[in-house]
Amino acid sequence: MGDLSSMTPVASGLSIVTKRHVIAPGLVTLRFHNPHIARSTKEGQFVNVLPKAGFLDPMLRRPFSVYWTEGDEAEIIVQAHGRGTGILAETREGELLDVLGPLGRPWMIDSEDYMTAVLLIGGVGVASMPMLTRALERMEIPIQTFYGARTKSLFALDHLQNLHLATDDGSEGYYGSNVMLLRSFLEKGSLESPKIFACGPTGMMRAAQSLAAEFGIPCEVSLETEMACGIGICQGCPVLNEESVFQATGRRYRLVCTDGPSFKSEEIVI
Amino acid sequence: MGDLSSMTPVASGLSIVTKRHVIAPGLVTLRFHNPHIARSTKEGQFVNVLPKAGFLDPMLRRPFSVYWTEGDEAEIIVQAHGRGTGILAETREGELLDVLGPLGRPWMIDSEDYMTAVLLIGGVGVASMPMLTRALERMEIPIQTFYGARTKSLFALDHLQNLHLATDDGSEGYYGSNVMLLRSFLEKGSLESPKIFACGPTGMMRAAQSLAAEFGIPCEVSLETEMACGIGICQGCPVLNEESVFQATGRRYRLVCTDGPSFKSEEIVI
Amino acid sequence: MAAPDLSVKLGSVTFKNPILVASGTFGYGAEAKQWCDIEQLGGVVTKSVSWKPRMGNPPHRIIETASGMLNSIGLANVGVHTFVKDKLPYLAKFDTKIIANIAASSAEEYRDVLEHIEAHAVENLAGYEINISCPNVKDGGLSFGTSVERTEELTTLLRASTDRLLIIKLTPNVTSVSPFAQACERAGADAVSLINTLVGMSIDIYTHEPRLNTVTGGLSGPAIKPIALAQVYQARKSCGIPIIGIGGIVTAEDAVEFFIAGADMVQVGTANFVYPDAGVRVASGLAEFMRSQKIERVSEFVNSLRVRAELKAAGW
Amino acid sequence: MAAPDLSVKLGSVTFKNPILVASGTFGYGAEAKQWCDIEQLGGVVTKSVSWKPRMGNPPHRIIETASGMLNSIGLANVGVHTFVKDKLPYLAKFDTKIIANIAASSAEEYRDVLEHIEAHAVENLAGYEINISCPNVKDGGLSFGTSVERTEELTTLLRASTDRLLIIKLTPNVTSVSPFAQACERAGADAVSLINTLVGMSIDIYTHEPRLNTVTGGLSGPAIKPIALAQVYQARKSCGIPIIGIGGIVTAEDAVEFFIAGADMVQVGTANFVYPDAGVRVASGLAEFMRSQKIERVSEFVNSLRVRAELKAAGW
Ligand SMILES: Cc1cc2nc3c(=O)[nH]c(=O)nc-3n(C[C@H](O)[C@H](O)[C@H](O)COP(=O)(O)OP(=O)(O)OC[C@H]3O[C@@H](n4cnc5c(N)ncnc54)[C@H](O)[C@@H]3O)c2cc1C
Ligand SMILES: Cc1cc2nc3c(=O)[nH]c(=O)nc-3n(C[C@H](O)[C@H](O)[C@H](O)COP(=O)(O)OP(=O)(O)OC[C@H]3O[C@@H](n4cnc5c(N)ncnc54)[C@H](O)[C@@H]3O)c2cc1C
Ligand SMILES: Cc1cc2nc3c(=O)[nH]c(=O)nc-3n(C[C@H](O)[C@H](O)[C@H](O)COP(=O)(O)O)c2cc1C
Ligand SMILES: Cc1cc2nc3c(=O)[nH]c(=O)nc-3n(C[C@H](O)[C@H](O)[C@H](O)COP(=O)(O)O)c2cc1C
Ligand code: FES
Ligand code: FES
Repeated sequence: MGDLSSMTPVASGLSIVTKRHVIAPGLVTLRFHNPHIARSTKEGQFVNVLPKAGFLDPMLRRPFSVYWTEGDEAEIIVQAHGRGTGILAETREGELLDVLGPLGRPWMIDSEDYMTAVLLIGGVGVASMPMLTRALERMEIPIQTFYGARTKSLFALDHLQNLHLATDDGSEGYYGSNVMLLRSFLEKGSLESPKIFACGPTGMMRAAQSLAAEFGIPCEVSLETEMACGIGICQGCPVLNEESVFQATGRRYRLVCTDGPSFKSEEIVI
Repeated sequence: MGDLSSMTPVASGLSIVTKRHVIAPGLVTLRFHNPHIARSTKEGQFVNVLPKAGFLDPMLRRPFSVYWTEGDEAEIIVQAHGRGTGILAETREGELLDVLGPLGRPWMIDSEDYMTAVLLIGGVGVASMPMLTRALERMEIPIQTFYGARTKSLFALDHLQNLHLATDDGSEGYYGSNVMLLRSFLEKGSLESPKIFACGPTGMMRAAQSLAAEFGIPCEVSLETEMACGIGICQGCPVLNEESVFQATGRRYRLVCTDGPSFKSEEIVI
Repeated sequence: MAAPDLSVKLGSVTFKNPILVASGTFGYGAEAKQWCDIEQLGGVVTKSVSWKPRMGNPPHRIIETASGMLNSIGLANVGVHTFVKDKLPYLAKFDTKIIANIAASSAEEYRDVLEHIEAHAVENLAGYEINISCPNVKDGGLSFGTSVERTEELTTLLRASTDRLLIIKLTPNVTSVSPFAQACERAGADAVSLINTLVGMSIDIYTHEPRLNTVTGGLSGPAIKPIALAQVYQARKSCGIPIIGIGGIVTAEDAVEFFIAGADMVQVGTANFVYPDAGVRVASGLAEFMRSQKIERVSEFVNSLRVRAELKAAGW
Repeated sequence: MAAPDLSVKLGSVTFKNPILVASGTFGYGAEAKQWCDIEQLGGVVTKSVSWKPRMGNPPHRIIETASGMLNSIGLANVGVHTFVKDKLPYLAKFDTKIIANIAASSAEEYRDVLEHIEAHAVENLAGYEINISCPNVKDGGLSFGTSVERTEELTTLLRASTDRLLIIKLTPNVTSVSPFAQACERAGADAVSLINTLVGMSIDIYTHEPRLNTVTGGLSGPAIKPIALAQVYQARKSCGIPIIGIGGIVTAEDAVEFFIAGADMVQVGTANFVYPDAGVRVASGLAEFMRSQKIERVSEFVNSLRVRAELKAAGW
């Protein structure tokens, strides 16, 4: 590679890391200084981050939901998954992050079709929920949060509200899946005209999708696909449309980066 | 790249950086913990260092003379030249260096053919001289050091002896080339049966070569060529033999990494 | 000295600078607009368009590799009718050149698409780039791109349908690019562009499945730059028409290597995915470089490789 | 479960594991000995040897590229007489297999070198790898490597001279590797190995000179792994003899990709320059991987790529 520093575009905002907080081994939050992103990001939007600024191996950026914003600083939460997130999770305070964003559409919170926001969270799917919680609070929409994790130590509870926790190992809260927990609430009818905002592993998303269908309630799911550009130019992040949507729009696929990352659960095939 | 950490060979000694000292902008020393290298390196030998441990872009190691050793720690001096040294020069204390060595042959100091060791140094060519100085002191061989640099701030004087400095800009010592300075000493005959140990830019090496020829004194030059392996398996670091050597040995080239890095100046074409 | 003049002339068309963005790596312009000042580009090569819309391949479409990536997008595109109705008029608003890239599965389809665009041409439409080298659809023209005869026939056919620039985009997946460049020249192409992606693959060692939906896909990015440079140099030695160099360009320094090897213009591709304004950065970096080197016109270093006489003699 | 069995059989020869070090990236064994336990390798493929010693090309011989490198060593080697006198006897002392790689500029030279080695064979000499694919000398056999006919003739000729393993090393610089793999099979080769380096180039933008003494050179390293994998897969689909996969292997995971794509053995090349014991690391990493995946024999995942039926049908 030639010397990138000499030509790194403004668009790719080099941002200094001001705080690194370790939640659990391999799960960290990184706070960085970037006024544009901090001030313009809406709940549910994401940023595309180079694993290591100035290096083109790994070459592609990695997408991360914006976890929190305050003043001129924004925060992401990184789960060490493979090489890129492994490198990112080791980023030190004072180092530069190469961050592109904000990207994608916000959560659809101002629809008329619900009175209670049900946040359904699996693992690091929590990433976009603090921003969503803040936005819902501002609109004075009641929130119930069903948050599942493998084990107690992996919860990132900051900024969340009305928590109903579930763990796979029973180390905290409900022993089992957060979807089962939510189901029991829905069966009791104890949630007033709810809408589900779901983000988590594929299995949980599918469960949320059928749960919403079964109870006939609106549900929005935030998806993860691999991405190159994050801005709609590579066509690398397709999500398959439900047949009905395809018939209506003539589009077989939509792009997670620009049409999403969140979609109405009845419109797509997870 | 797959996950390297899982298979980085022992041979490539991952060594923690214990001290980073900035001599001048773009000129730093890095001290690292590596008992094998620290205890077995001889004067003039070098190590082959990955610009960033665990990354294969830049992919090739960069060769650096061992600048100093003490206990279980060794030191290199890095001049930021291109991408790899630029990355290396930014290495922080606590980070890991991937170092292979010691490599190459030591300076030939126990030859019978001299009584005064003349160290002829150009710029970062100083790298191998502190170790050489220590070895000569142990053998109680008198040393005279002719050290040239672009300007005053670029001298790295630690561990050196009997200094005669020269700068291109006259900011320190003799105003001009250290070779001219040495010539004046040789003309005065004030050095008793000297042998030149030279390391510096190509121009200085050629000058040393002809100076030695002119005054009929032994001269050893330490060369720089690009290297891949540093251990003799890639054939990437050839130096052209003098016709006489070629006739005698049938070898047109020798390898800087294993036959060198230092050679008798009359035997090679610089 | 005066500010360097970056403009270049290809056939009768003058581009404000020799930096284009490569087909499939910049959409139809609208997508990247927020991140990149399109008017600072020499031009935009649009995503390959075919007669009918193409939905593209199912996931996974992209996989990262060492300093590069594999893609199997499958020529997802809106089809030529939407292209001339929406995309072309949109790009027409910008002060830059448009090169419409065409992909098809038959000579007739190539011609029909080209003629349909020609019939709806906008003023800044400079010409066409013919993609006969897409490795990740079975009917993506690679059958043309690997046959000198079919390449020449197709070029002749299309040449008859337009007076605008006709650029044939060559594949690197051949033993030698020379006969293809020569065939394009014989058939009247205004230029050749190279390289398209190299056939590559990646495997999930836990599921034993190919990581891409189509088993193999196209390799791009910095990893392939040395190969692209060698092929541009090869093409330059074997044909007389202008060459547009493509492959792994990220910085102005990369672009200069292509000019020296013989390219008259270059395209920036994969780099756009990392830096959406990579093309603009390369253009301004090029201006800086020329200033520092006291070079006034790009043509001064195009095809300026210095090869030692004995090597020339030895056939390098 | 029992420790996995890494041994593989090629023809009549059993290798202790399927990891070889590639020709030209491990010298003749002696050089790397200090850094690498040779006896933990499946075998050593020695630097290409020719009839007369070759001095090699003048500097610069190597240039780093993105996740790879270009080389133009020029087949520097000691010549077959020194090879059988010094190098072969040295390697004979190790409990591992030797594969002698041969490069030449004529069919006769290939045969003479092979027969001379055959006449001085040592007990652990498993066979020969024929380099018809060196891109950085004008007489390095690439003229054979890009002609199916000459590849078949040469293989037939050499087959007659030895009963040891005869492995033909193929070049990736062709439109399709399939006919070459098939020609080798027809002519009685025991296996094909691929890939050799890809033709690439790099330019000094300040001097306008090629960075390599020979203008173009051979690209290797992680950058080319996706291309190598695709060609191994292609070869596996088109011929029946064993395949030795080569190209950008650094980790055990890389090697497993090649096995799944269809390679029976692999060679580690450029990685040796960064980690002199890369081959040993790949071998032990492979053992770990097999243990974790409960795989007992390498053959269990060789050629085990899962391709969805509809893709197979579509010809992928
Ligand atoms: C819109 C969006 C928001 C996300 N938000 C977060 C977040 O806030 N926190 C967090 O820890 N993770 C988040 N992810 C997932 C995160 O992007 C991946 O874990 C990461 O890209 C994996 O990179 P890697 O190099 O570690 O893994 P590798 O498997 O080594 O990556 C190889 C390639 O696959 C891609 N890839 C692999 N897994 C995923 C995945 N699950 N999603 C997207 N691309 C993937 C990588 O980007 C890379 O291109 C988000 C993903 C998306 C699409
Ligand atoms: C035996 C030996 C000892 C050395 N000791 C020192 C030392 O103690 N301190 C120091 O600062 N430098 C030393 N050098 C020079 C140092 O290795 C180079 O400056 C460095 O490799 C340049 O890498 P780069 O990526 O910054 O430059 P780039 O030009 O970006 O490197 C591109 C490629 O060229 C090679 N290369 C470029 N210049 C040189 C060079 N002068 N020598 C060898 N390879 C080169 C690089 O290794 C790399 O492979 C030594 C060189 C050798 C051969
Ligand atoms: C995701 C992606 C999509 C592409 N789509 C097209 C296309 O539709 N038509 C085309 O001619 N080339 C296409 N290409 C090839 C590029 O235009 C370019 O030739 C190639 O990527 C090499 O350049 P690069 O290394 O700068 O990316 C595509 C490349 C990528 C990475
Ligand atoms: C410096 C160097 C020298 C090489 N010399 C030879 C050689 O003499 N004979 C040969 O058949 N291949 C030679 N090769 C090619 C390698 O054996 C191997 O096929 C190629 O490098 C791809 O594998 P890799 O990416 O693991 O290096 C050489 C490669 C390199 C990098
Ligand atoms: S990531 Fe490129 S289009 Fe969605
Ligand atoms: S650097 Fe590899 S042989 Fe000298």
